[in-house]
Formats: sequence, C-alpha cells, structure tokens
Amino acid sequence: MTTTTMSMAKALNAGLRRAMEEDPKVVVMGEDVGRLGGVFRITDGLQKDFGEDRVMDTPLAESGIVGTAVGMAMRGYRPVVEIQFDGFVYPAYDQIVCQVAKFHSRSQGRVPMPMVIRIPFGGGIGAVEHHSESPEAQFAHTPGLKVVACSNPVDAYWMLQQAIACDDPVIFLEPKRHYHSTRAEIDDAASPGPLWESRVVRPGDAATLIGYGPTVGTCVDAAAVAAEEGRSLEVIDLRTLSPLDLGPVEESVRRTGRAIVVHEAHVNLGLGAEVAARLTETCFYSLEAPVLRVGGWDTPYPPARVEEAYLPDLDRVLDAVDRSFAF
Amino acid sequence: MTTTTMSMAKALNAGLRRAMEEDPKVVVMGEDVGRLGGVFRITDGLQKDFGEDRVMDTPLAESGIVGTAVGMAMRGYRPVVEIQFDGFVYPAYDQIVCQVAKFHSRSQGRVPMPMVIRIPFGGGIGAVEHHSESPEAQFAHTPGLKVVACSNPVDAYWMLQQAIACDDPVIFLEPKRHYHSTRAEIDDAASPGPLWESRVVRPGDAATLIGYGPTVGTCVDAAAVAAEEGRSLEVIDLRTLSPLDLGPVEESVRRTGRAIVVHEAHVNLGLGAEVAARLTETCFYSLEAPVLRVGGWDTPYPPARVEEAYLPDLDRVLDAVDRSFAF
Amino acid sequence: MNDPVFGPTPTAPADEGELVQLLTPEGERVHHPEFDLELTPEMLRTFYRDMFLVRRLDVEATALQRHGELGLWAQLLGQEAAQVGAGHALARQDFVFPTYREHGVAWVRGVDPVSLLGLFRGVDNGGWDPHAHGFNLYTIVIGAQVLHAAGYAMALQRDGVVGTGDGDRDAAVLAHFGDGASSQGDVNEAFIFAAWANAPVVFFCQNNQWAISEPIEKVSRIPLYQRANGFGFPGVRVDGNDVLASYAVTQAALKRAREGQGPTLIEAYTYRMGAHTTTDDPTRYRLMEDVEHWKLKDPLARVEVHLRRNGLADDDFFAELSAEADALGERMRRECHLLPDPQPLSIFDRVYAEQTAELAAQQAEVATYLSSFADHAGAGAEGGAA
Amino acid sequence: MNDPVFGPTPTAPADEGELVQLLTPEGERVHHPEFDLELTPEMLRTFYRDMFLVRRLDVEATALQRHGELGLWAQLLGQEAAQVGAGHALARQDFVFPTYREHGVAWVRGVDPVSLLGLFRGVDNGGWDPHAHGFNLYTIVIGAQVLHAAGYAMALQRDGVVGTGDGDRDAAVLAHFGDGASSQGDVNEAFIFAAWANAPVVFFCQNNQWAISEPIEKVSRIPLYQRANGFGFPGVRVDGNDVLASYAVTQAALKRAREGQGPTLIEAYTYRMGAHTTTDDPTRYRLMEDVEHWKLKDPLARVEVHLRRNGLADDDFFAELSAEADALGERMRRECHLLPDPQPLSIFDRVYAEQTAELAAQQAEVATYLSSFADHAGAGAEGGAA
Ligand SMILES: Cc1ncc(C[n+]2csc(CCOP(=O)(O)OP(=O)(O)O)c2C)c(N)n1
Ligand SMILES: Cc1ncc(C[n+]2csc(CCOP(=O)(O)OP(=O)(O)O)c2C)c(N)n1
Ligand SMILES: [Mg+2]
Ligand SMILES: [Mg+2]
Repeated sequence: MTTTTMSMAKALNAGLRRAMEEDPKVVVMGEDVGRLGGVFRITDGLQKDFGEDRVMDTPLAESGIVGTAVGMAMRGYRPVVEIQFDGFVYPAYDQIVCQVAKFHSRSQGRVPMPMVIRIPFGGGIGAVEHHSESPEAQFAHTPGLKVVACSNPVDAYWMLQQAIACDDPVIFLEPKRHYHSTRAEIDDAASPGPLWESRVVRPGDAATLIGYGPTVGTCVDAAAVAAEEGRSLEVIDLRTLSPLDLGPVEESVRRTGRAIVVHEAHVNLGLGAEVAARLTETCFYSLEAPVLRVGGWDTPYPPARVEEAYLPDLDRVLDAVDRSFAF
Repeated sequence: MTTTTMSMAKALNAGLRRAMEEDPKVVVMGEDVGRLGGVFRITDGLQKDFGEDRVMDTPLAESGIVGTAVGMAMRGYRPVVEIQFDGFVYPAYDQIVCQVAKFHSRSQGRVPMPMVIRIPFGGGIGAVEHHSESPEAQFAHTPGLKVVACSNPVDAYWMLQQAIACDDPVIFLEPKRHYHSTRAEIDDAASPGPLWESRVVRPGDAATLIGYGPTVGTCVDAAAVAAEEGRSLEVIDLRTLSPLDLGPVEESVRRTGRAIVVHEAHVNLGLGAEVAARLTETCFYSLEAPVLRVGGWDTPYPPARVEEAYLPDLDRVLDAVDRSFAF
Repeated sequence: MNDPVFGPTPTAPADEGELVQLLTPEGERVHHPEFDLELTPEMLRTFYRDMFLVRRLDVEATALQRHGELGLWAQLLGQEAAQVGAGHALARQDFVFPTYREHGVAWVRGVDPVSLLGLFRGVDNGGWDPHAHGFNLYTIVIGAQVLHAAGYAMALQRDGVVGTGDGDRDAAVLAHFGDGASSQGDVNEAFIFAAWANAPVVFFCQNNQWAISEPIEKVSRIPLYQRANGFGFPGVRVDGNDVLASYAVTQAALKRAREGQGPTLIEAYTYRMGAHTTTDDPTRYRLMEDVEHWKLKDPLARVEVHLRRNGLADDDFFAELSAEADALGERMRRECHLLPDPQPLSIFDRVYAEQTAELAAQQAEVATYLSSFADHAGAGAEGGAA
Repeated sequence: MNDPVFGPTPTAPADEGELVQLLTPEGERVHHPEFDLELTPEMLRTFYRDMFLVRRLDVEATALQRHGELGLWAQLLGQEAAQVGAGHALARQDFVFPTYREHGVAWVRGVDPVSLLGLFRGVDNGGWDPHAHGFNLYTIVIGAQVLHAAGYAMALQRDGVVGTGDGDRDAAVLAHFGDGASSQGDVNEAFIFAAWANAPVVFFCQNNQWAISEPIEKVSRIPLYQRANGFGFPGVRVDGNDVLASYAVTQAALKRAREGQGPTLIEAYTYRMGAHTTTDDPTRYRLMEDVEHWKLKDPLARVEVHLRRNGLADDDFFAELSAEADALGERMRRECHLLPDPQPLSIFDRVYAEQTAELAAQQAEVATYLSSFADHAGAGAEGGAA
C-alpha cells in the first residue's frame, strides 16, 4: 500500500506506528495506552506489536508520566506521551514548563529534550467537565516548547512523525472532535512540507480567516457560505502555534485588509490576541478594520448541553466578518 | 498611628495584619511563613501574634498548600497562600486552574472560593533559575480567577486587604524587586478606591505607556526622561490584570494616538498581546501607530548576569516610543 | 526475591486473606476481634434496602445513557456495600468528598438521584448543595478532592469541633478515591498534610481493581492500605463487598478522627462489575472469568441470604422494596427529561461571586447577537429533552 | 496514644537509635550485622581527603559569596560524609540526579568546583556536561529531579544494562533530595513509578533536619526511611555523618538496583550546620545549642581521629592535604573571576535544538538595537568581574 483512506484517529495511529518502526528509541507512555489502545484508540495495537517496554501503561499520575519521560529522553529515548484529555495536563504543568521546556537551554544544548506530548483538545463532544479544554496559549507562552495543532488526517499523519523527529519538545494538539469526522487519502510515499509553516487552505480576497485544529473546518464552512453570498474569504490553517508562522497570513492580510482569528480557547489572552497584536504591527497600513477574534467566551467551558453557546461556530465567524466589513 | 512611612514589604505585612485582625477567618499558609516570617519577611511576626493555627508553616508541597486551602475556604475560611517564588507556583497549577478557579461556577455559586494566592514575581534581583518569572498571563487566561499586581506601598497595603475581602480567588502579584526600593506614606484611615480599576499615574499627551507591577516604575522613569526631551508621556498602572480595566487606557489613547505596553513576561502571549488586541478594536481610528509591546524576550529567563538584557528597561521603552512615532 | 540485606521484595499485592470481614459471601456472620458489631434487624434491612435502591439507581442511569438521555454514566455496580456501609457510618455533621462514582454515598446523604444525573446529562456540573448534604460535588480530576478533604478537616480543627467529646458536635471528613488515584501526587500530599495536621479525615480508597483498563496489581506491589504505613498513620483493608465490615471499620475510623486521633486509610477491597463508564469497553482488557468470580461475592446477595435465612425479613419486605425500586426508576426516567437545559446566557453567570464589568459586557454582547437570530427565527424556543 | 483498634499513633520521628553506623563520632569502628565493610587504609584516606577538600570548596564558595562574587551559595557544611560516601559507591556508568546542594557528590564525580560556581554566580544554569560526569545539572524546583531519576532508570532497563551480571555494564541511578522535598507529590510519584517499573534507582534523602526554617519533625511523624514501606520497597536509615556507613549502605543499595532488584530509599540522617543558603538567617528559627550538639558528631573529625589513632595517616598526610586545600581555594578564587559573563545575544541561543525563525528574528532585532548603543558608547566592553 502507499495510499490509504483514513480518519484522523487512524492516521495518528499509522503515523505513530511508522515512527516507532523507524526509530527504536520512540516509546509511548500514558494512561491506558497499552492494552486498551488509549481511550480514543490512537495507540491501538501498538503494545501488541512493540511490547510493554515501548508502549507503557503508566501509573495514573501525569506529573510522573512527563517527569519520567524527561529521564528517558535524557538517556536518548524519544517519548511520546499521551495526556488522556486536555483538562488533565495540568498536574504535569510544572514538569512541562520548568523541566521539559528548559532542559535544552539550561544545559546549553548538552541535553536535548525530544519529547512529544499529545493532547486531544477542544470541545464539541458532549463531555463532562475538564474534557473540552483548549490549553494551547499557556504552552505557546512558554519559551522552549513548540506547539502544533493538526486539522486533518493528512497533516495528522505527517505532523506527528515530524514532531517525533524534532529534537525539541513539541506539544501536539489533536482536535478530538474530528478524530472520526472526516477521512482523507494518505500517500505514505509522499514527502510532506515543513512542520513549521502555516498554510492557505482556501484562497480568497475579501477577508482572511485564521484557524487551527478544530476551527479550520469551521472557517472553511464559513467561507463556503460566504461564497454563496458573493464574499470570497481566504482561510489559513496556522498549524504551528509556537513558533507562529505569520508570513502567509501577512501576505494574505495585505491583500484582504481584514482578518478574523478563530479558536476555541478563551478569547482573553488566547492565540488570537498574539496574532492580532503582531498582524497589527506588521500590516498596520493594510488593515481596514482591527483584527477580530472569535473564540470561546471568558467563562469556564460550560456543561455539554450549552456548549454550542460557548463554541465559535459558522454564524459567529460570519458575524465577525460582517463586523469587520462594518468598520 | 494613622500615617506611617513604609516599604512595600512592610505595607504588605501591615495590610495582612489588619486583615487578620478584622476577620478571624483569615488564615495564612505557606512555606516558612511562620517562624521565619517568609523568605521576604512579608509575614513577619504574624505567627507570634495570631498563633500557629492561623499562620501555618505547611509541608513543602505547593499543590498540597493550595489544595488544602480550597478545603478550608469551603468551610468559610479565607486562606492567604504564599508561594515562595513565582517559579514555584506550577506544582499548584492544577489545583489553581481546575479547582480554585472553578468551584464557584461549578457549584452555581453555592461554594464561593475566597482565597488570595500571593506571588512575589518578576526579576531584577540577581537570583538563580525559577526565581524571576512572570506567570501572570497564564492566570489571566483562566476564567474564574482574578489577577492583580501592585506597584507601590500604598496600593500594596490596600489592594491586599481588598483582595482578601473579595469573595473570589485572587492571584496577588508582588513585584519582589520593589519590596524595599521605595517607601511611601500610608494613612490607614484613608478610604482606598476600588480594586478593579487601572489608574493614570502620570499624565501626558504624546503617547501612553501602560505598565503594572515592576514596570510602572520603569514607565515613570522613561516618562521623566522623555519629558526632558520635550515629549509628554502618560503612564497608566493597570493594577488589575483580570478583569482588565481598559477604560482609562482607551480614554488616554484616544488623546495620544500611541500606546506601548510594558511587562517583564515574555512578549509572546503576554498581557501586552491582549491589551494591544483590545485597544486596536476599541480605538482603531485613533491609533496613529500599532500598539507596541516591550517585554521579556521569548527565551527562558536568563542567568542573573545577563538579566538586564532580558528585562524591559527605560531605554527599551523609549526606543519603542521612538518606533511608535516613526510610524 | 529475599535479599539478605534489605529483606524480601514484595512483588504483588497480597490476596484478600487479610481483610476485615463480618459477613461472608455465603451470608454467614463472622466475628472479628477488633471490629465486631451488634446490629438490629432494622439496621440490616436498611443497609439492604439502600444497596438495593442504589443498584437500581445505577441500572436506571445506565439505561438512560443507553437511551441518549445522559452523555455518560459512571457505574458503581459491585461497589454498593463499600459505599452504603461507609455512608451510614457518617454523622450528620461530617463532610464527604466523593469522586464521580459515589452514588451510593450520595444516596445515603440524601442527595436526590435526579440531581446526580445533571452532571452526566450535561446540564450542570453537579446540581445539589454540598453544604446542605455534607457532600461535595463530584470531582473529576483524579485525586484533587483528597487534598480538599484534608483542608476541610484542618478547618474543622480550627472550628473547635474535633475532640471536644461532644458527639453531636465533633466532626470528621470522609475522602473518597480509587485505586488508580493512589498514584497521584495530590493523594500522597493529602496523606502528608493530614498526618502533619493530625487532621480528622478518613481516606476511603475503593480498590475496585481497575483504573479504566489498568489493573492495580500491575501498579502497586503491596496492598494499598499499607501505603499508610509510610506516612505514619493506620491503614486497614476491609471486604468492600461486605456492607457490615465497611460500616464497622469506617465508623471506627471516623470516631477516631472526631476524637482527635487523626487520619486513617481504609482500603475497601471490591470489584468494578461494570465498565469504567458507559463509553468504556472492558472486554478489551479483562477476562469474563474474573467478573464471574466476583459475581459470587455480590454485596447484595449475601445480605439477602442472611436476612432470609435468619428470618430477619420476609417476602413482603422484598416485594415492597422491589416496588419501591420500580417507582424510583420510573421517577428518574420522568424527571431526567425535565431537567432544564441551561440557558446560553447563563454561562456568564456565577463565574465569579462578584461579576466583572468585562464579563457582563461579553454577556450583553452575546445577548444582542442571539436576539438577532430570534428576530429572524421567530420565538420558537427549543426544549432540551428528546 | 495507643488505640485498641488501629494501634499506636506515632507522634514524632524516632531518634537516631536505629540508624546504620560503622564509625562512631568518637572515631571507633563498630560492626553492623548487615552492612559490614572492609576498607583499605588508602580508601579511608581517600574518603577523608575528599571530605576535607569538599569542605574547603564549600567554605571558599561561601566566602566568594560574601565578597560579592557569587549571588548565592547553598552550603553543605555538615553533609560531607553523606555525600562523599554515596559518591564513592557509584560506578562509572551510574547516573546521579542532584539537588542544588550536592557539591560533595559533584566532587567525587569529577565535576570541576569552578564550574559548580557558574550557577551561583549567575553566568549559567550549570556549566558542566551531565553526560560526561554521569551527574545531572542541579535542579532547583524541589523534587522534580526525582522523577527524572526514575525515568532514567527505566531507560537503563530498556537499554539492557540492568541485571545482566556484567559489573562493568550494569548501571543504576542515584536520586538526591532533602527531607523537605519528601512532601512533594513528584517525589512520591517517583516512588510509585520506581516500584511499578522495579527500576534501578536509589533514592537518597539527606535528612538534614531542616527545609529552610521548617524542622522535619514537625512535618513527618515517623522516620523518613519508613516512607518506603508504604510503597513496597526497602528503606534504611544511615548515620549521614558517617562516611563509611553512607558508603556501605549506598553501595549495597546500588548493587541491588544494578542487579535488577529494584529501588531502595536511603535516609541519611545528618544536620545542616550552616544556613539554608547565604541569604538565610537561621538564628531566626533554630537554637545555637542544636548546632553545638551536632558539632560533636562532625563527619570529618571522627575519621581524622580514627586515622590518627590507628596510625593510618601521618602528619605529612594532613599537612599535604591542607596545602592541597589551600591550592584549591586559591584556584577557585582566581578562576571564579574568570568565568565569562554571558553575552546578551546568547540568551536567544539554544532555547531550542532547532532554532526558530521567530527567535532568530528577535535576536537580530536586539542585535540592531544593541549596536545602536555601541555606536554611541564606543567599543568599551565591560568585563563581568569586580
Ligand atoms: C488527572 C486526571 N487524569 C486522568 C483522568 C481520566 N480518568 C478518569 S477516571 C480514571 C481512572 C480512575 O481510576 P480509579 O482511581 O481506580 O477510580 P475508579 O474509576 O476505578 O473508580 C482516569 C484515568 C482524570 N479524570 N483525571
Ligand atoms: C517547588 C519548590 N518550592 C519551593 C522552593 C524553595 N525552596 C528552596 S530549598 C527549600 C527547602 C528544601 O528543603 P529540603 O528538601 O530539606 O532540602 P535542603 O535545602 O535542606 O537540602 C525551599 C522551600 C523550591 N526551590 N521549589
Ligand atoms: Mg479503580
Ligand atoms: Mg533539608
């Protein structure tokens, strides 16, 4: 096989498998990742094929998982840590921001910290508290970490392998609500573009929509509706949140004059704030309206039956486009 | 006494003492806060006067300190937790963002969470790793928390008492490098203004400098130098970081047309990003240049002998003013 | 491996031999030197009744999930005795910190089963008043509540309601967690703080053998109750499927706590008969034989045998109980539908005790935005239930 | 309090009675049933020499701080025996995870004392190569490194260098932490992971009685080595002021680890004779009498007495050592001044293994900005030393 049609969940599984085949130093650690294959089955079958030494059902302690992964990375392993849900990364927060992020610089490059921390993130799955969080801004604010988010099966497949191959620690965000929502053809003989680039996923010239992870789909849908109304919106998938790659965004905004950033994280100090601040600096004279932000409200993620009111959706994106044009 | 001249450290001590006298439910918890009076002596003498039940030298475990403080708050106490240094708040991060921040909304208001978490923050004291961090953005991004920073002894005295009286959890940031740098007269019979307001500390009309905590002084110094060069800069002390009170800032920017936000936290996704994004939305047509940001670089806080290169100083602020005028 | 210098290395948790048991799986009362118990027939029937109704509650909620009325349900099947026994050991003034699975304790504390459903239906994060019931909201982040429990116990000390000798005033805290949770830093820190403060808290670990798919014997090489040894307070293992033993041991530990003698760790050795939650598929990781083995130790069956064999309850009792359970089930089905969906604008309420101008403005903005749809769509308010 | 049901409640850590000791404070060799040791006179002299030089190193660094050459120094005064003994028990292929106070272990591992100063002078965060010395950089966040140690030990298992029987290959990890650190979640999680993986790690807790101002006996009610009981692996308390005992017990525990028998907890019972760090003022919280009491147990004095009394070292030995120490002190003073201050632009280097375009741009911006001053100020580069 070279070309297979896969969901994002399957693509992640295939990407992990390939990374493990290619490098015996890649190990998988987490809660329930072994026998069960993870609560989302992303690691399905890996323990059977690679053994318990490489796919570890760890004790239930996130700081312990990341902290021991640090020790393994020091000895040349490349741990891929699964955090079961976004809301459960916080017990490991200290190890991530004070240790994982700092080992390389603390040691003046003598101790690299190749580690991938996979986090199923975002809402929209009708879950209980702590299962729908979007913690990316906190990690992107931390120097020493790299942060990426995939939005489709093909990216999921390649970006995960690239993140594992990277010698820096990477927070790898997976939009859990899209694990099974779409399928795409993956050609495993293809050569993927660089990991650290954002990408135009739908061209347009009236305004620029900027999303990542789960909101790329929302932006594309919004652009489709806008197109029917005669408004051509360009959609950019950021893909890499730290470092940001705003080159393509700036190029776009210089053409469109209008930009809307869309994410599920709280608006206040979410990625949109940084994108808006930078774009305004670099494209000051091109902007015909302020960069607008559509995101989760500045409230805790609400109970599932009202999550629609919290999440940015097509209508809120289009409303922001209207507001941008009204400036 | 009604009027006393005090350093910020003494003012905090006096404020704490008064809060403890006025409300028997106020308790102090932390590492070394008892016999030693804290490594910065902010709690000096309190254990002697209020006893070990109200001023607790806890075990060395930040999650434990905040987690047990949650339990005490549930039973009607008002814990004031001291985190010894900014870089040591992260073991408690999970308890702060998933528990402290969410109890009130989770319980639909039935279980308020009055708690103050005091954090000596920021750099410039020549310290070793983890002792000079500025973690405010991460807390401000978390709904359910309130975040404030004092910049002078008088504010320190009143804001601490107001934070303790507040029924919501407050992250209270103290610019440690200014604990002893200035003294001010405190009139304990005065009636302080509201906690949730930012304040113009030096009027001007050419550009607006926005700081908080340790950078307010930097901004004031910059304004003094600029004044000599004939440029009148307005300086605003944000004081409250979450919620933000941008009313006075907007009023200022509408007059000046230029704004520079200054903080020690990393620029990327620091408070400046949010302030810039919002100001651009609210003052789009008044801005003659993009809101500029002067902050800590996007690197780990460096070793002490090179921290000056990292920290925003008077020159970098003035350079940003020049860049603003060059737009 | 018996090392001459450091002694034996334990390799797996000891078996059930050492646990406190007062009623065998066959329904025989056995005596225990330390935890013997005199119980009236009425008390025995109450225990049985509560377990029976709690099991129905659990089955009913599971069915509601299957019918799409709940997003999720965390079953307690098999853990009724541990919970009902512990719950009955509580005094009114005690306070409980549950996980997300303590439906049996909730029941004994008078929390309406329907309000337990709200969290799982997604209409709230816990619909009852923790203070009214001395029963905190469910905590989902593993282990976090165990620290809250230690802190609450420290507050009781400061309130002067520990060790006064007044049985109606002296209070203690019951902290629940699972076998998996015992690995979390927070749980171990709670042991530290409780030992340090000599706080009146009973740590109640239901070792149901599984943390989702991870079996406890792979994680801990010694019985969990022995963890307490490392922190300097007593630990005891009880047959978690024996409601009498759970009651007796918890009662003794709570009494100790209220008297000011400090914390205790109880390991209730039991088994999760169901899945972890309704989204879990345990056939991927465990053997049906194990479940069958544990069926023989059913917590309800042994009490029923005991009641019948000793003439402590007649057919009428069982028939009435069955009818009562049916009524409970029927009420849960009916009232679950009636749980109101939260209003969109409500998400901005009660984020803070003192609302912020910022959030009030965001709420107003959303109100305007939503009303723009209402204008288009007419007044058709959608109900939440199917 | 002896509770009839739950047994006695310990109230304070037991005293020093139960610790492993091979050399008394008076310099007498004593025998121990499990940890007996045959040592050549040369080995004894090496231990003494190392402790003597390490003490000088510590005194010298403290003086450098007083003279403003260091921002801070964490003294090890009083802990020389625990560290030098443990350090000598290591094999070349072992790996050490220190706190910020393991200067004695660093010395034995061949880390140049001058490179230890960098961190405290503020020119770097640790100037040595961890891999070259099998000695990690100092970790300041309390307890964090103990998890790294457990993970590194898991990596050794996966590398196949545990339990092979080849003494030159089999490796283990030594994890340092303090009495205060034993309260941290991370440390307890490290116990869990090590026990779970049966990882080759020796947890070495220097109980120096203090965590800054907090005395351990207020925090733990039982001796710390007993913590291991709760996690199912052995714990042992050793006289931390007895270099022979520290050596013997650590050696045995490391051997056990290398052979695949899993973790051990060693509590080295000692005393911090100095302040916590040079910024601390211990007179605020502890009694001078305590310090005097511990002076009688000085780790160096007892070895000196033993060496002299048994004719194992002559005056020349002590005189040469003294001269060697003077030379070390002189070198430290000289070379501390020469430690180069980092260049401003260097803060952007090595944040990442693969530099980002973003950070490179920020660096370039700063370069331009700084060069604008250079233009004004001329080329006068400022040296870092006073
Ligand atoms: C911090 C955290 N990590 C992971 C999870 C996901 N999770 C929910 S329940 C569970 C297993 C808990 O096992 P145990 O403590 O034995 O309790 P049980 O469910 O068996 O009652 C896990 C891993 C969580 N809720 N919180
Ligand atoms: C997470 C964290 N919290 C607080 C501190 C501040 N701190 C530095 S050393 C210390 C005491 C440590 O005591 P102990 O573990 O006994 O080691 P010792 O210093 O006595 O060698 C504290 C509280 C820290 N470094 N890290
Ligand atoms: Mg369990
Ligand atoms: Mg200590």
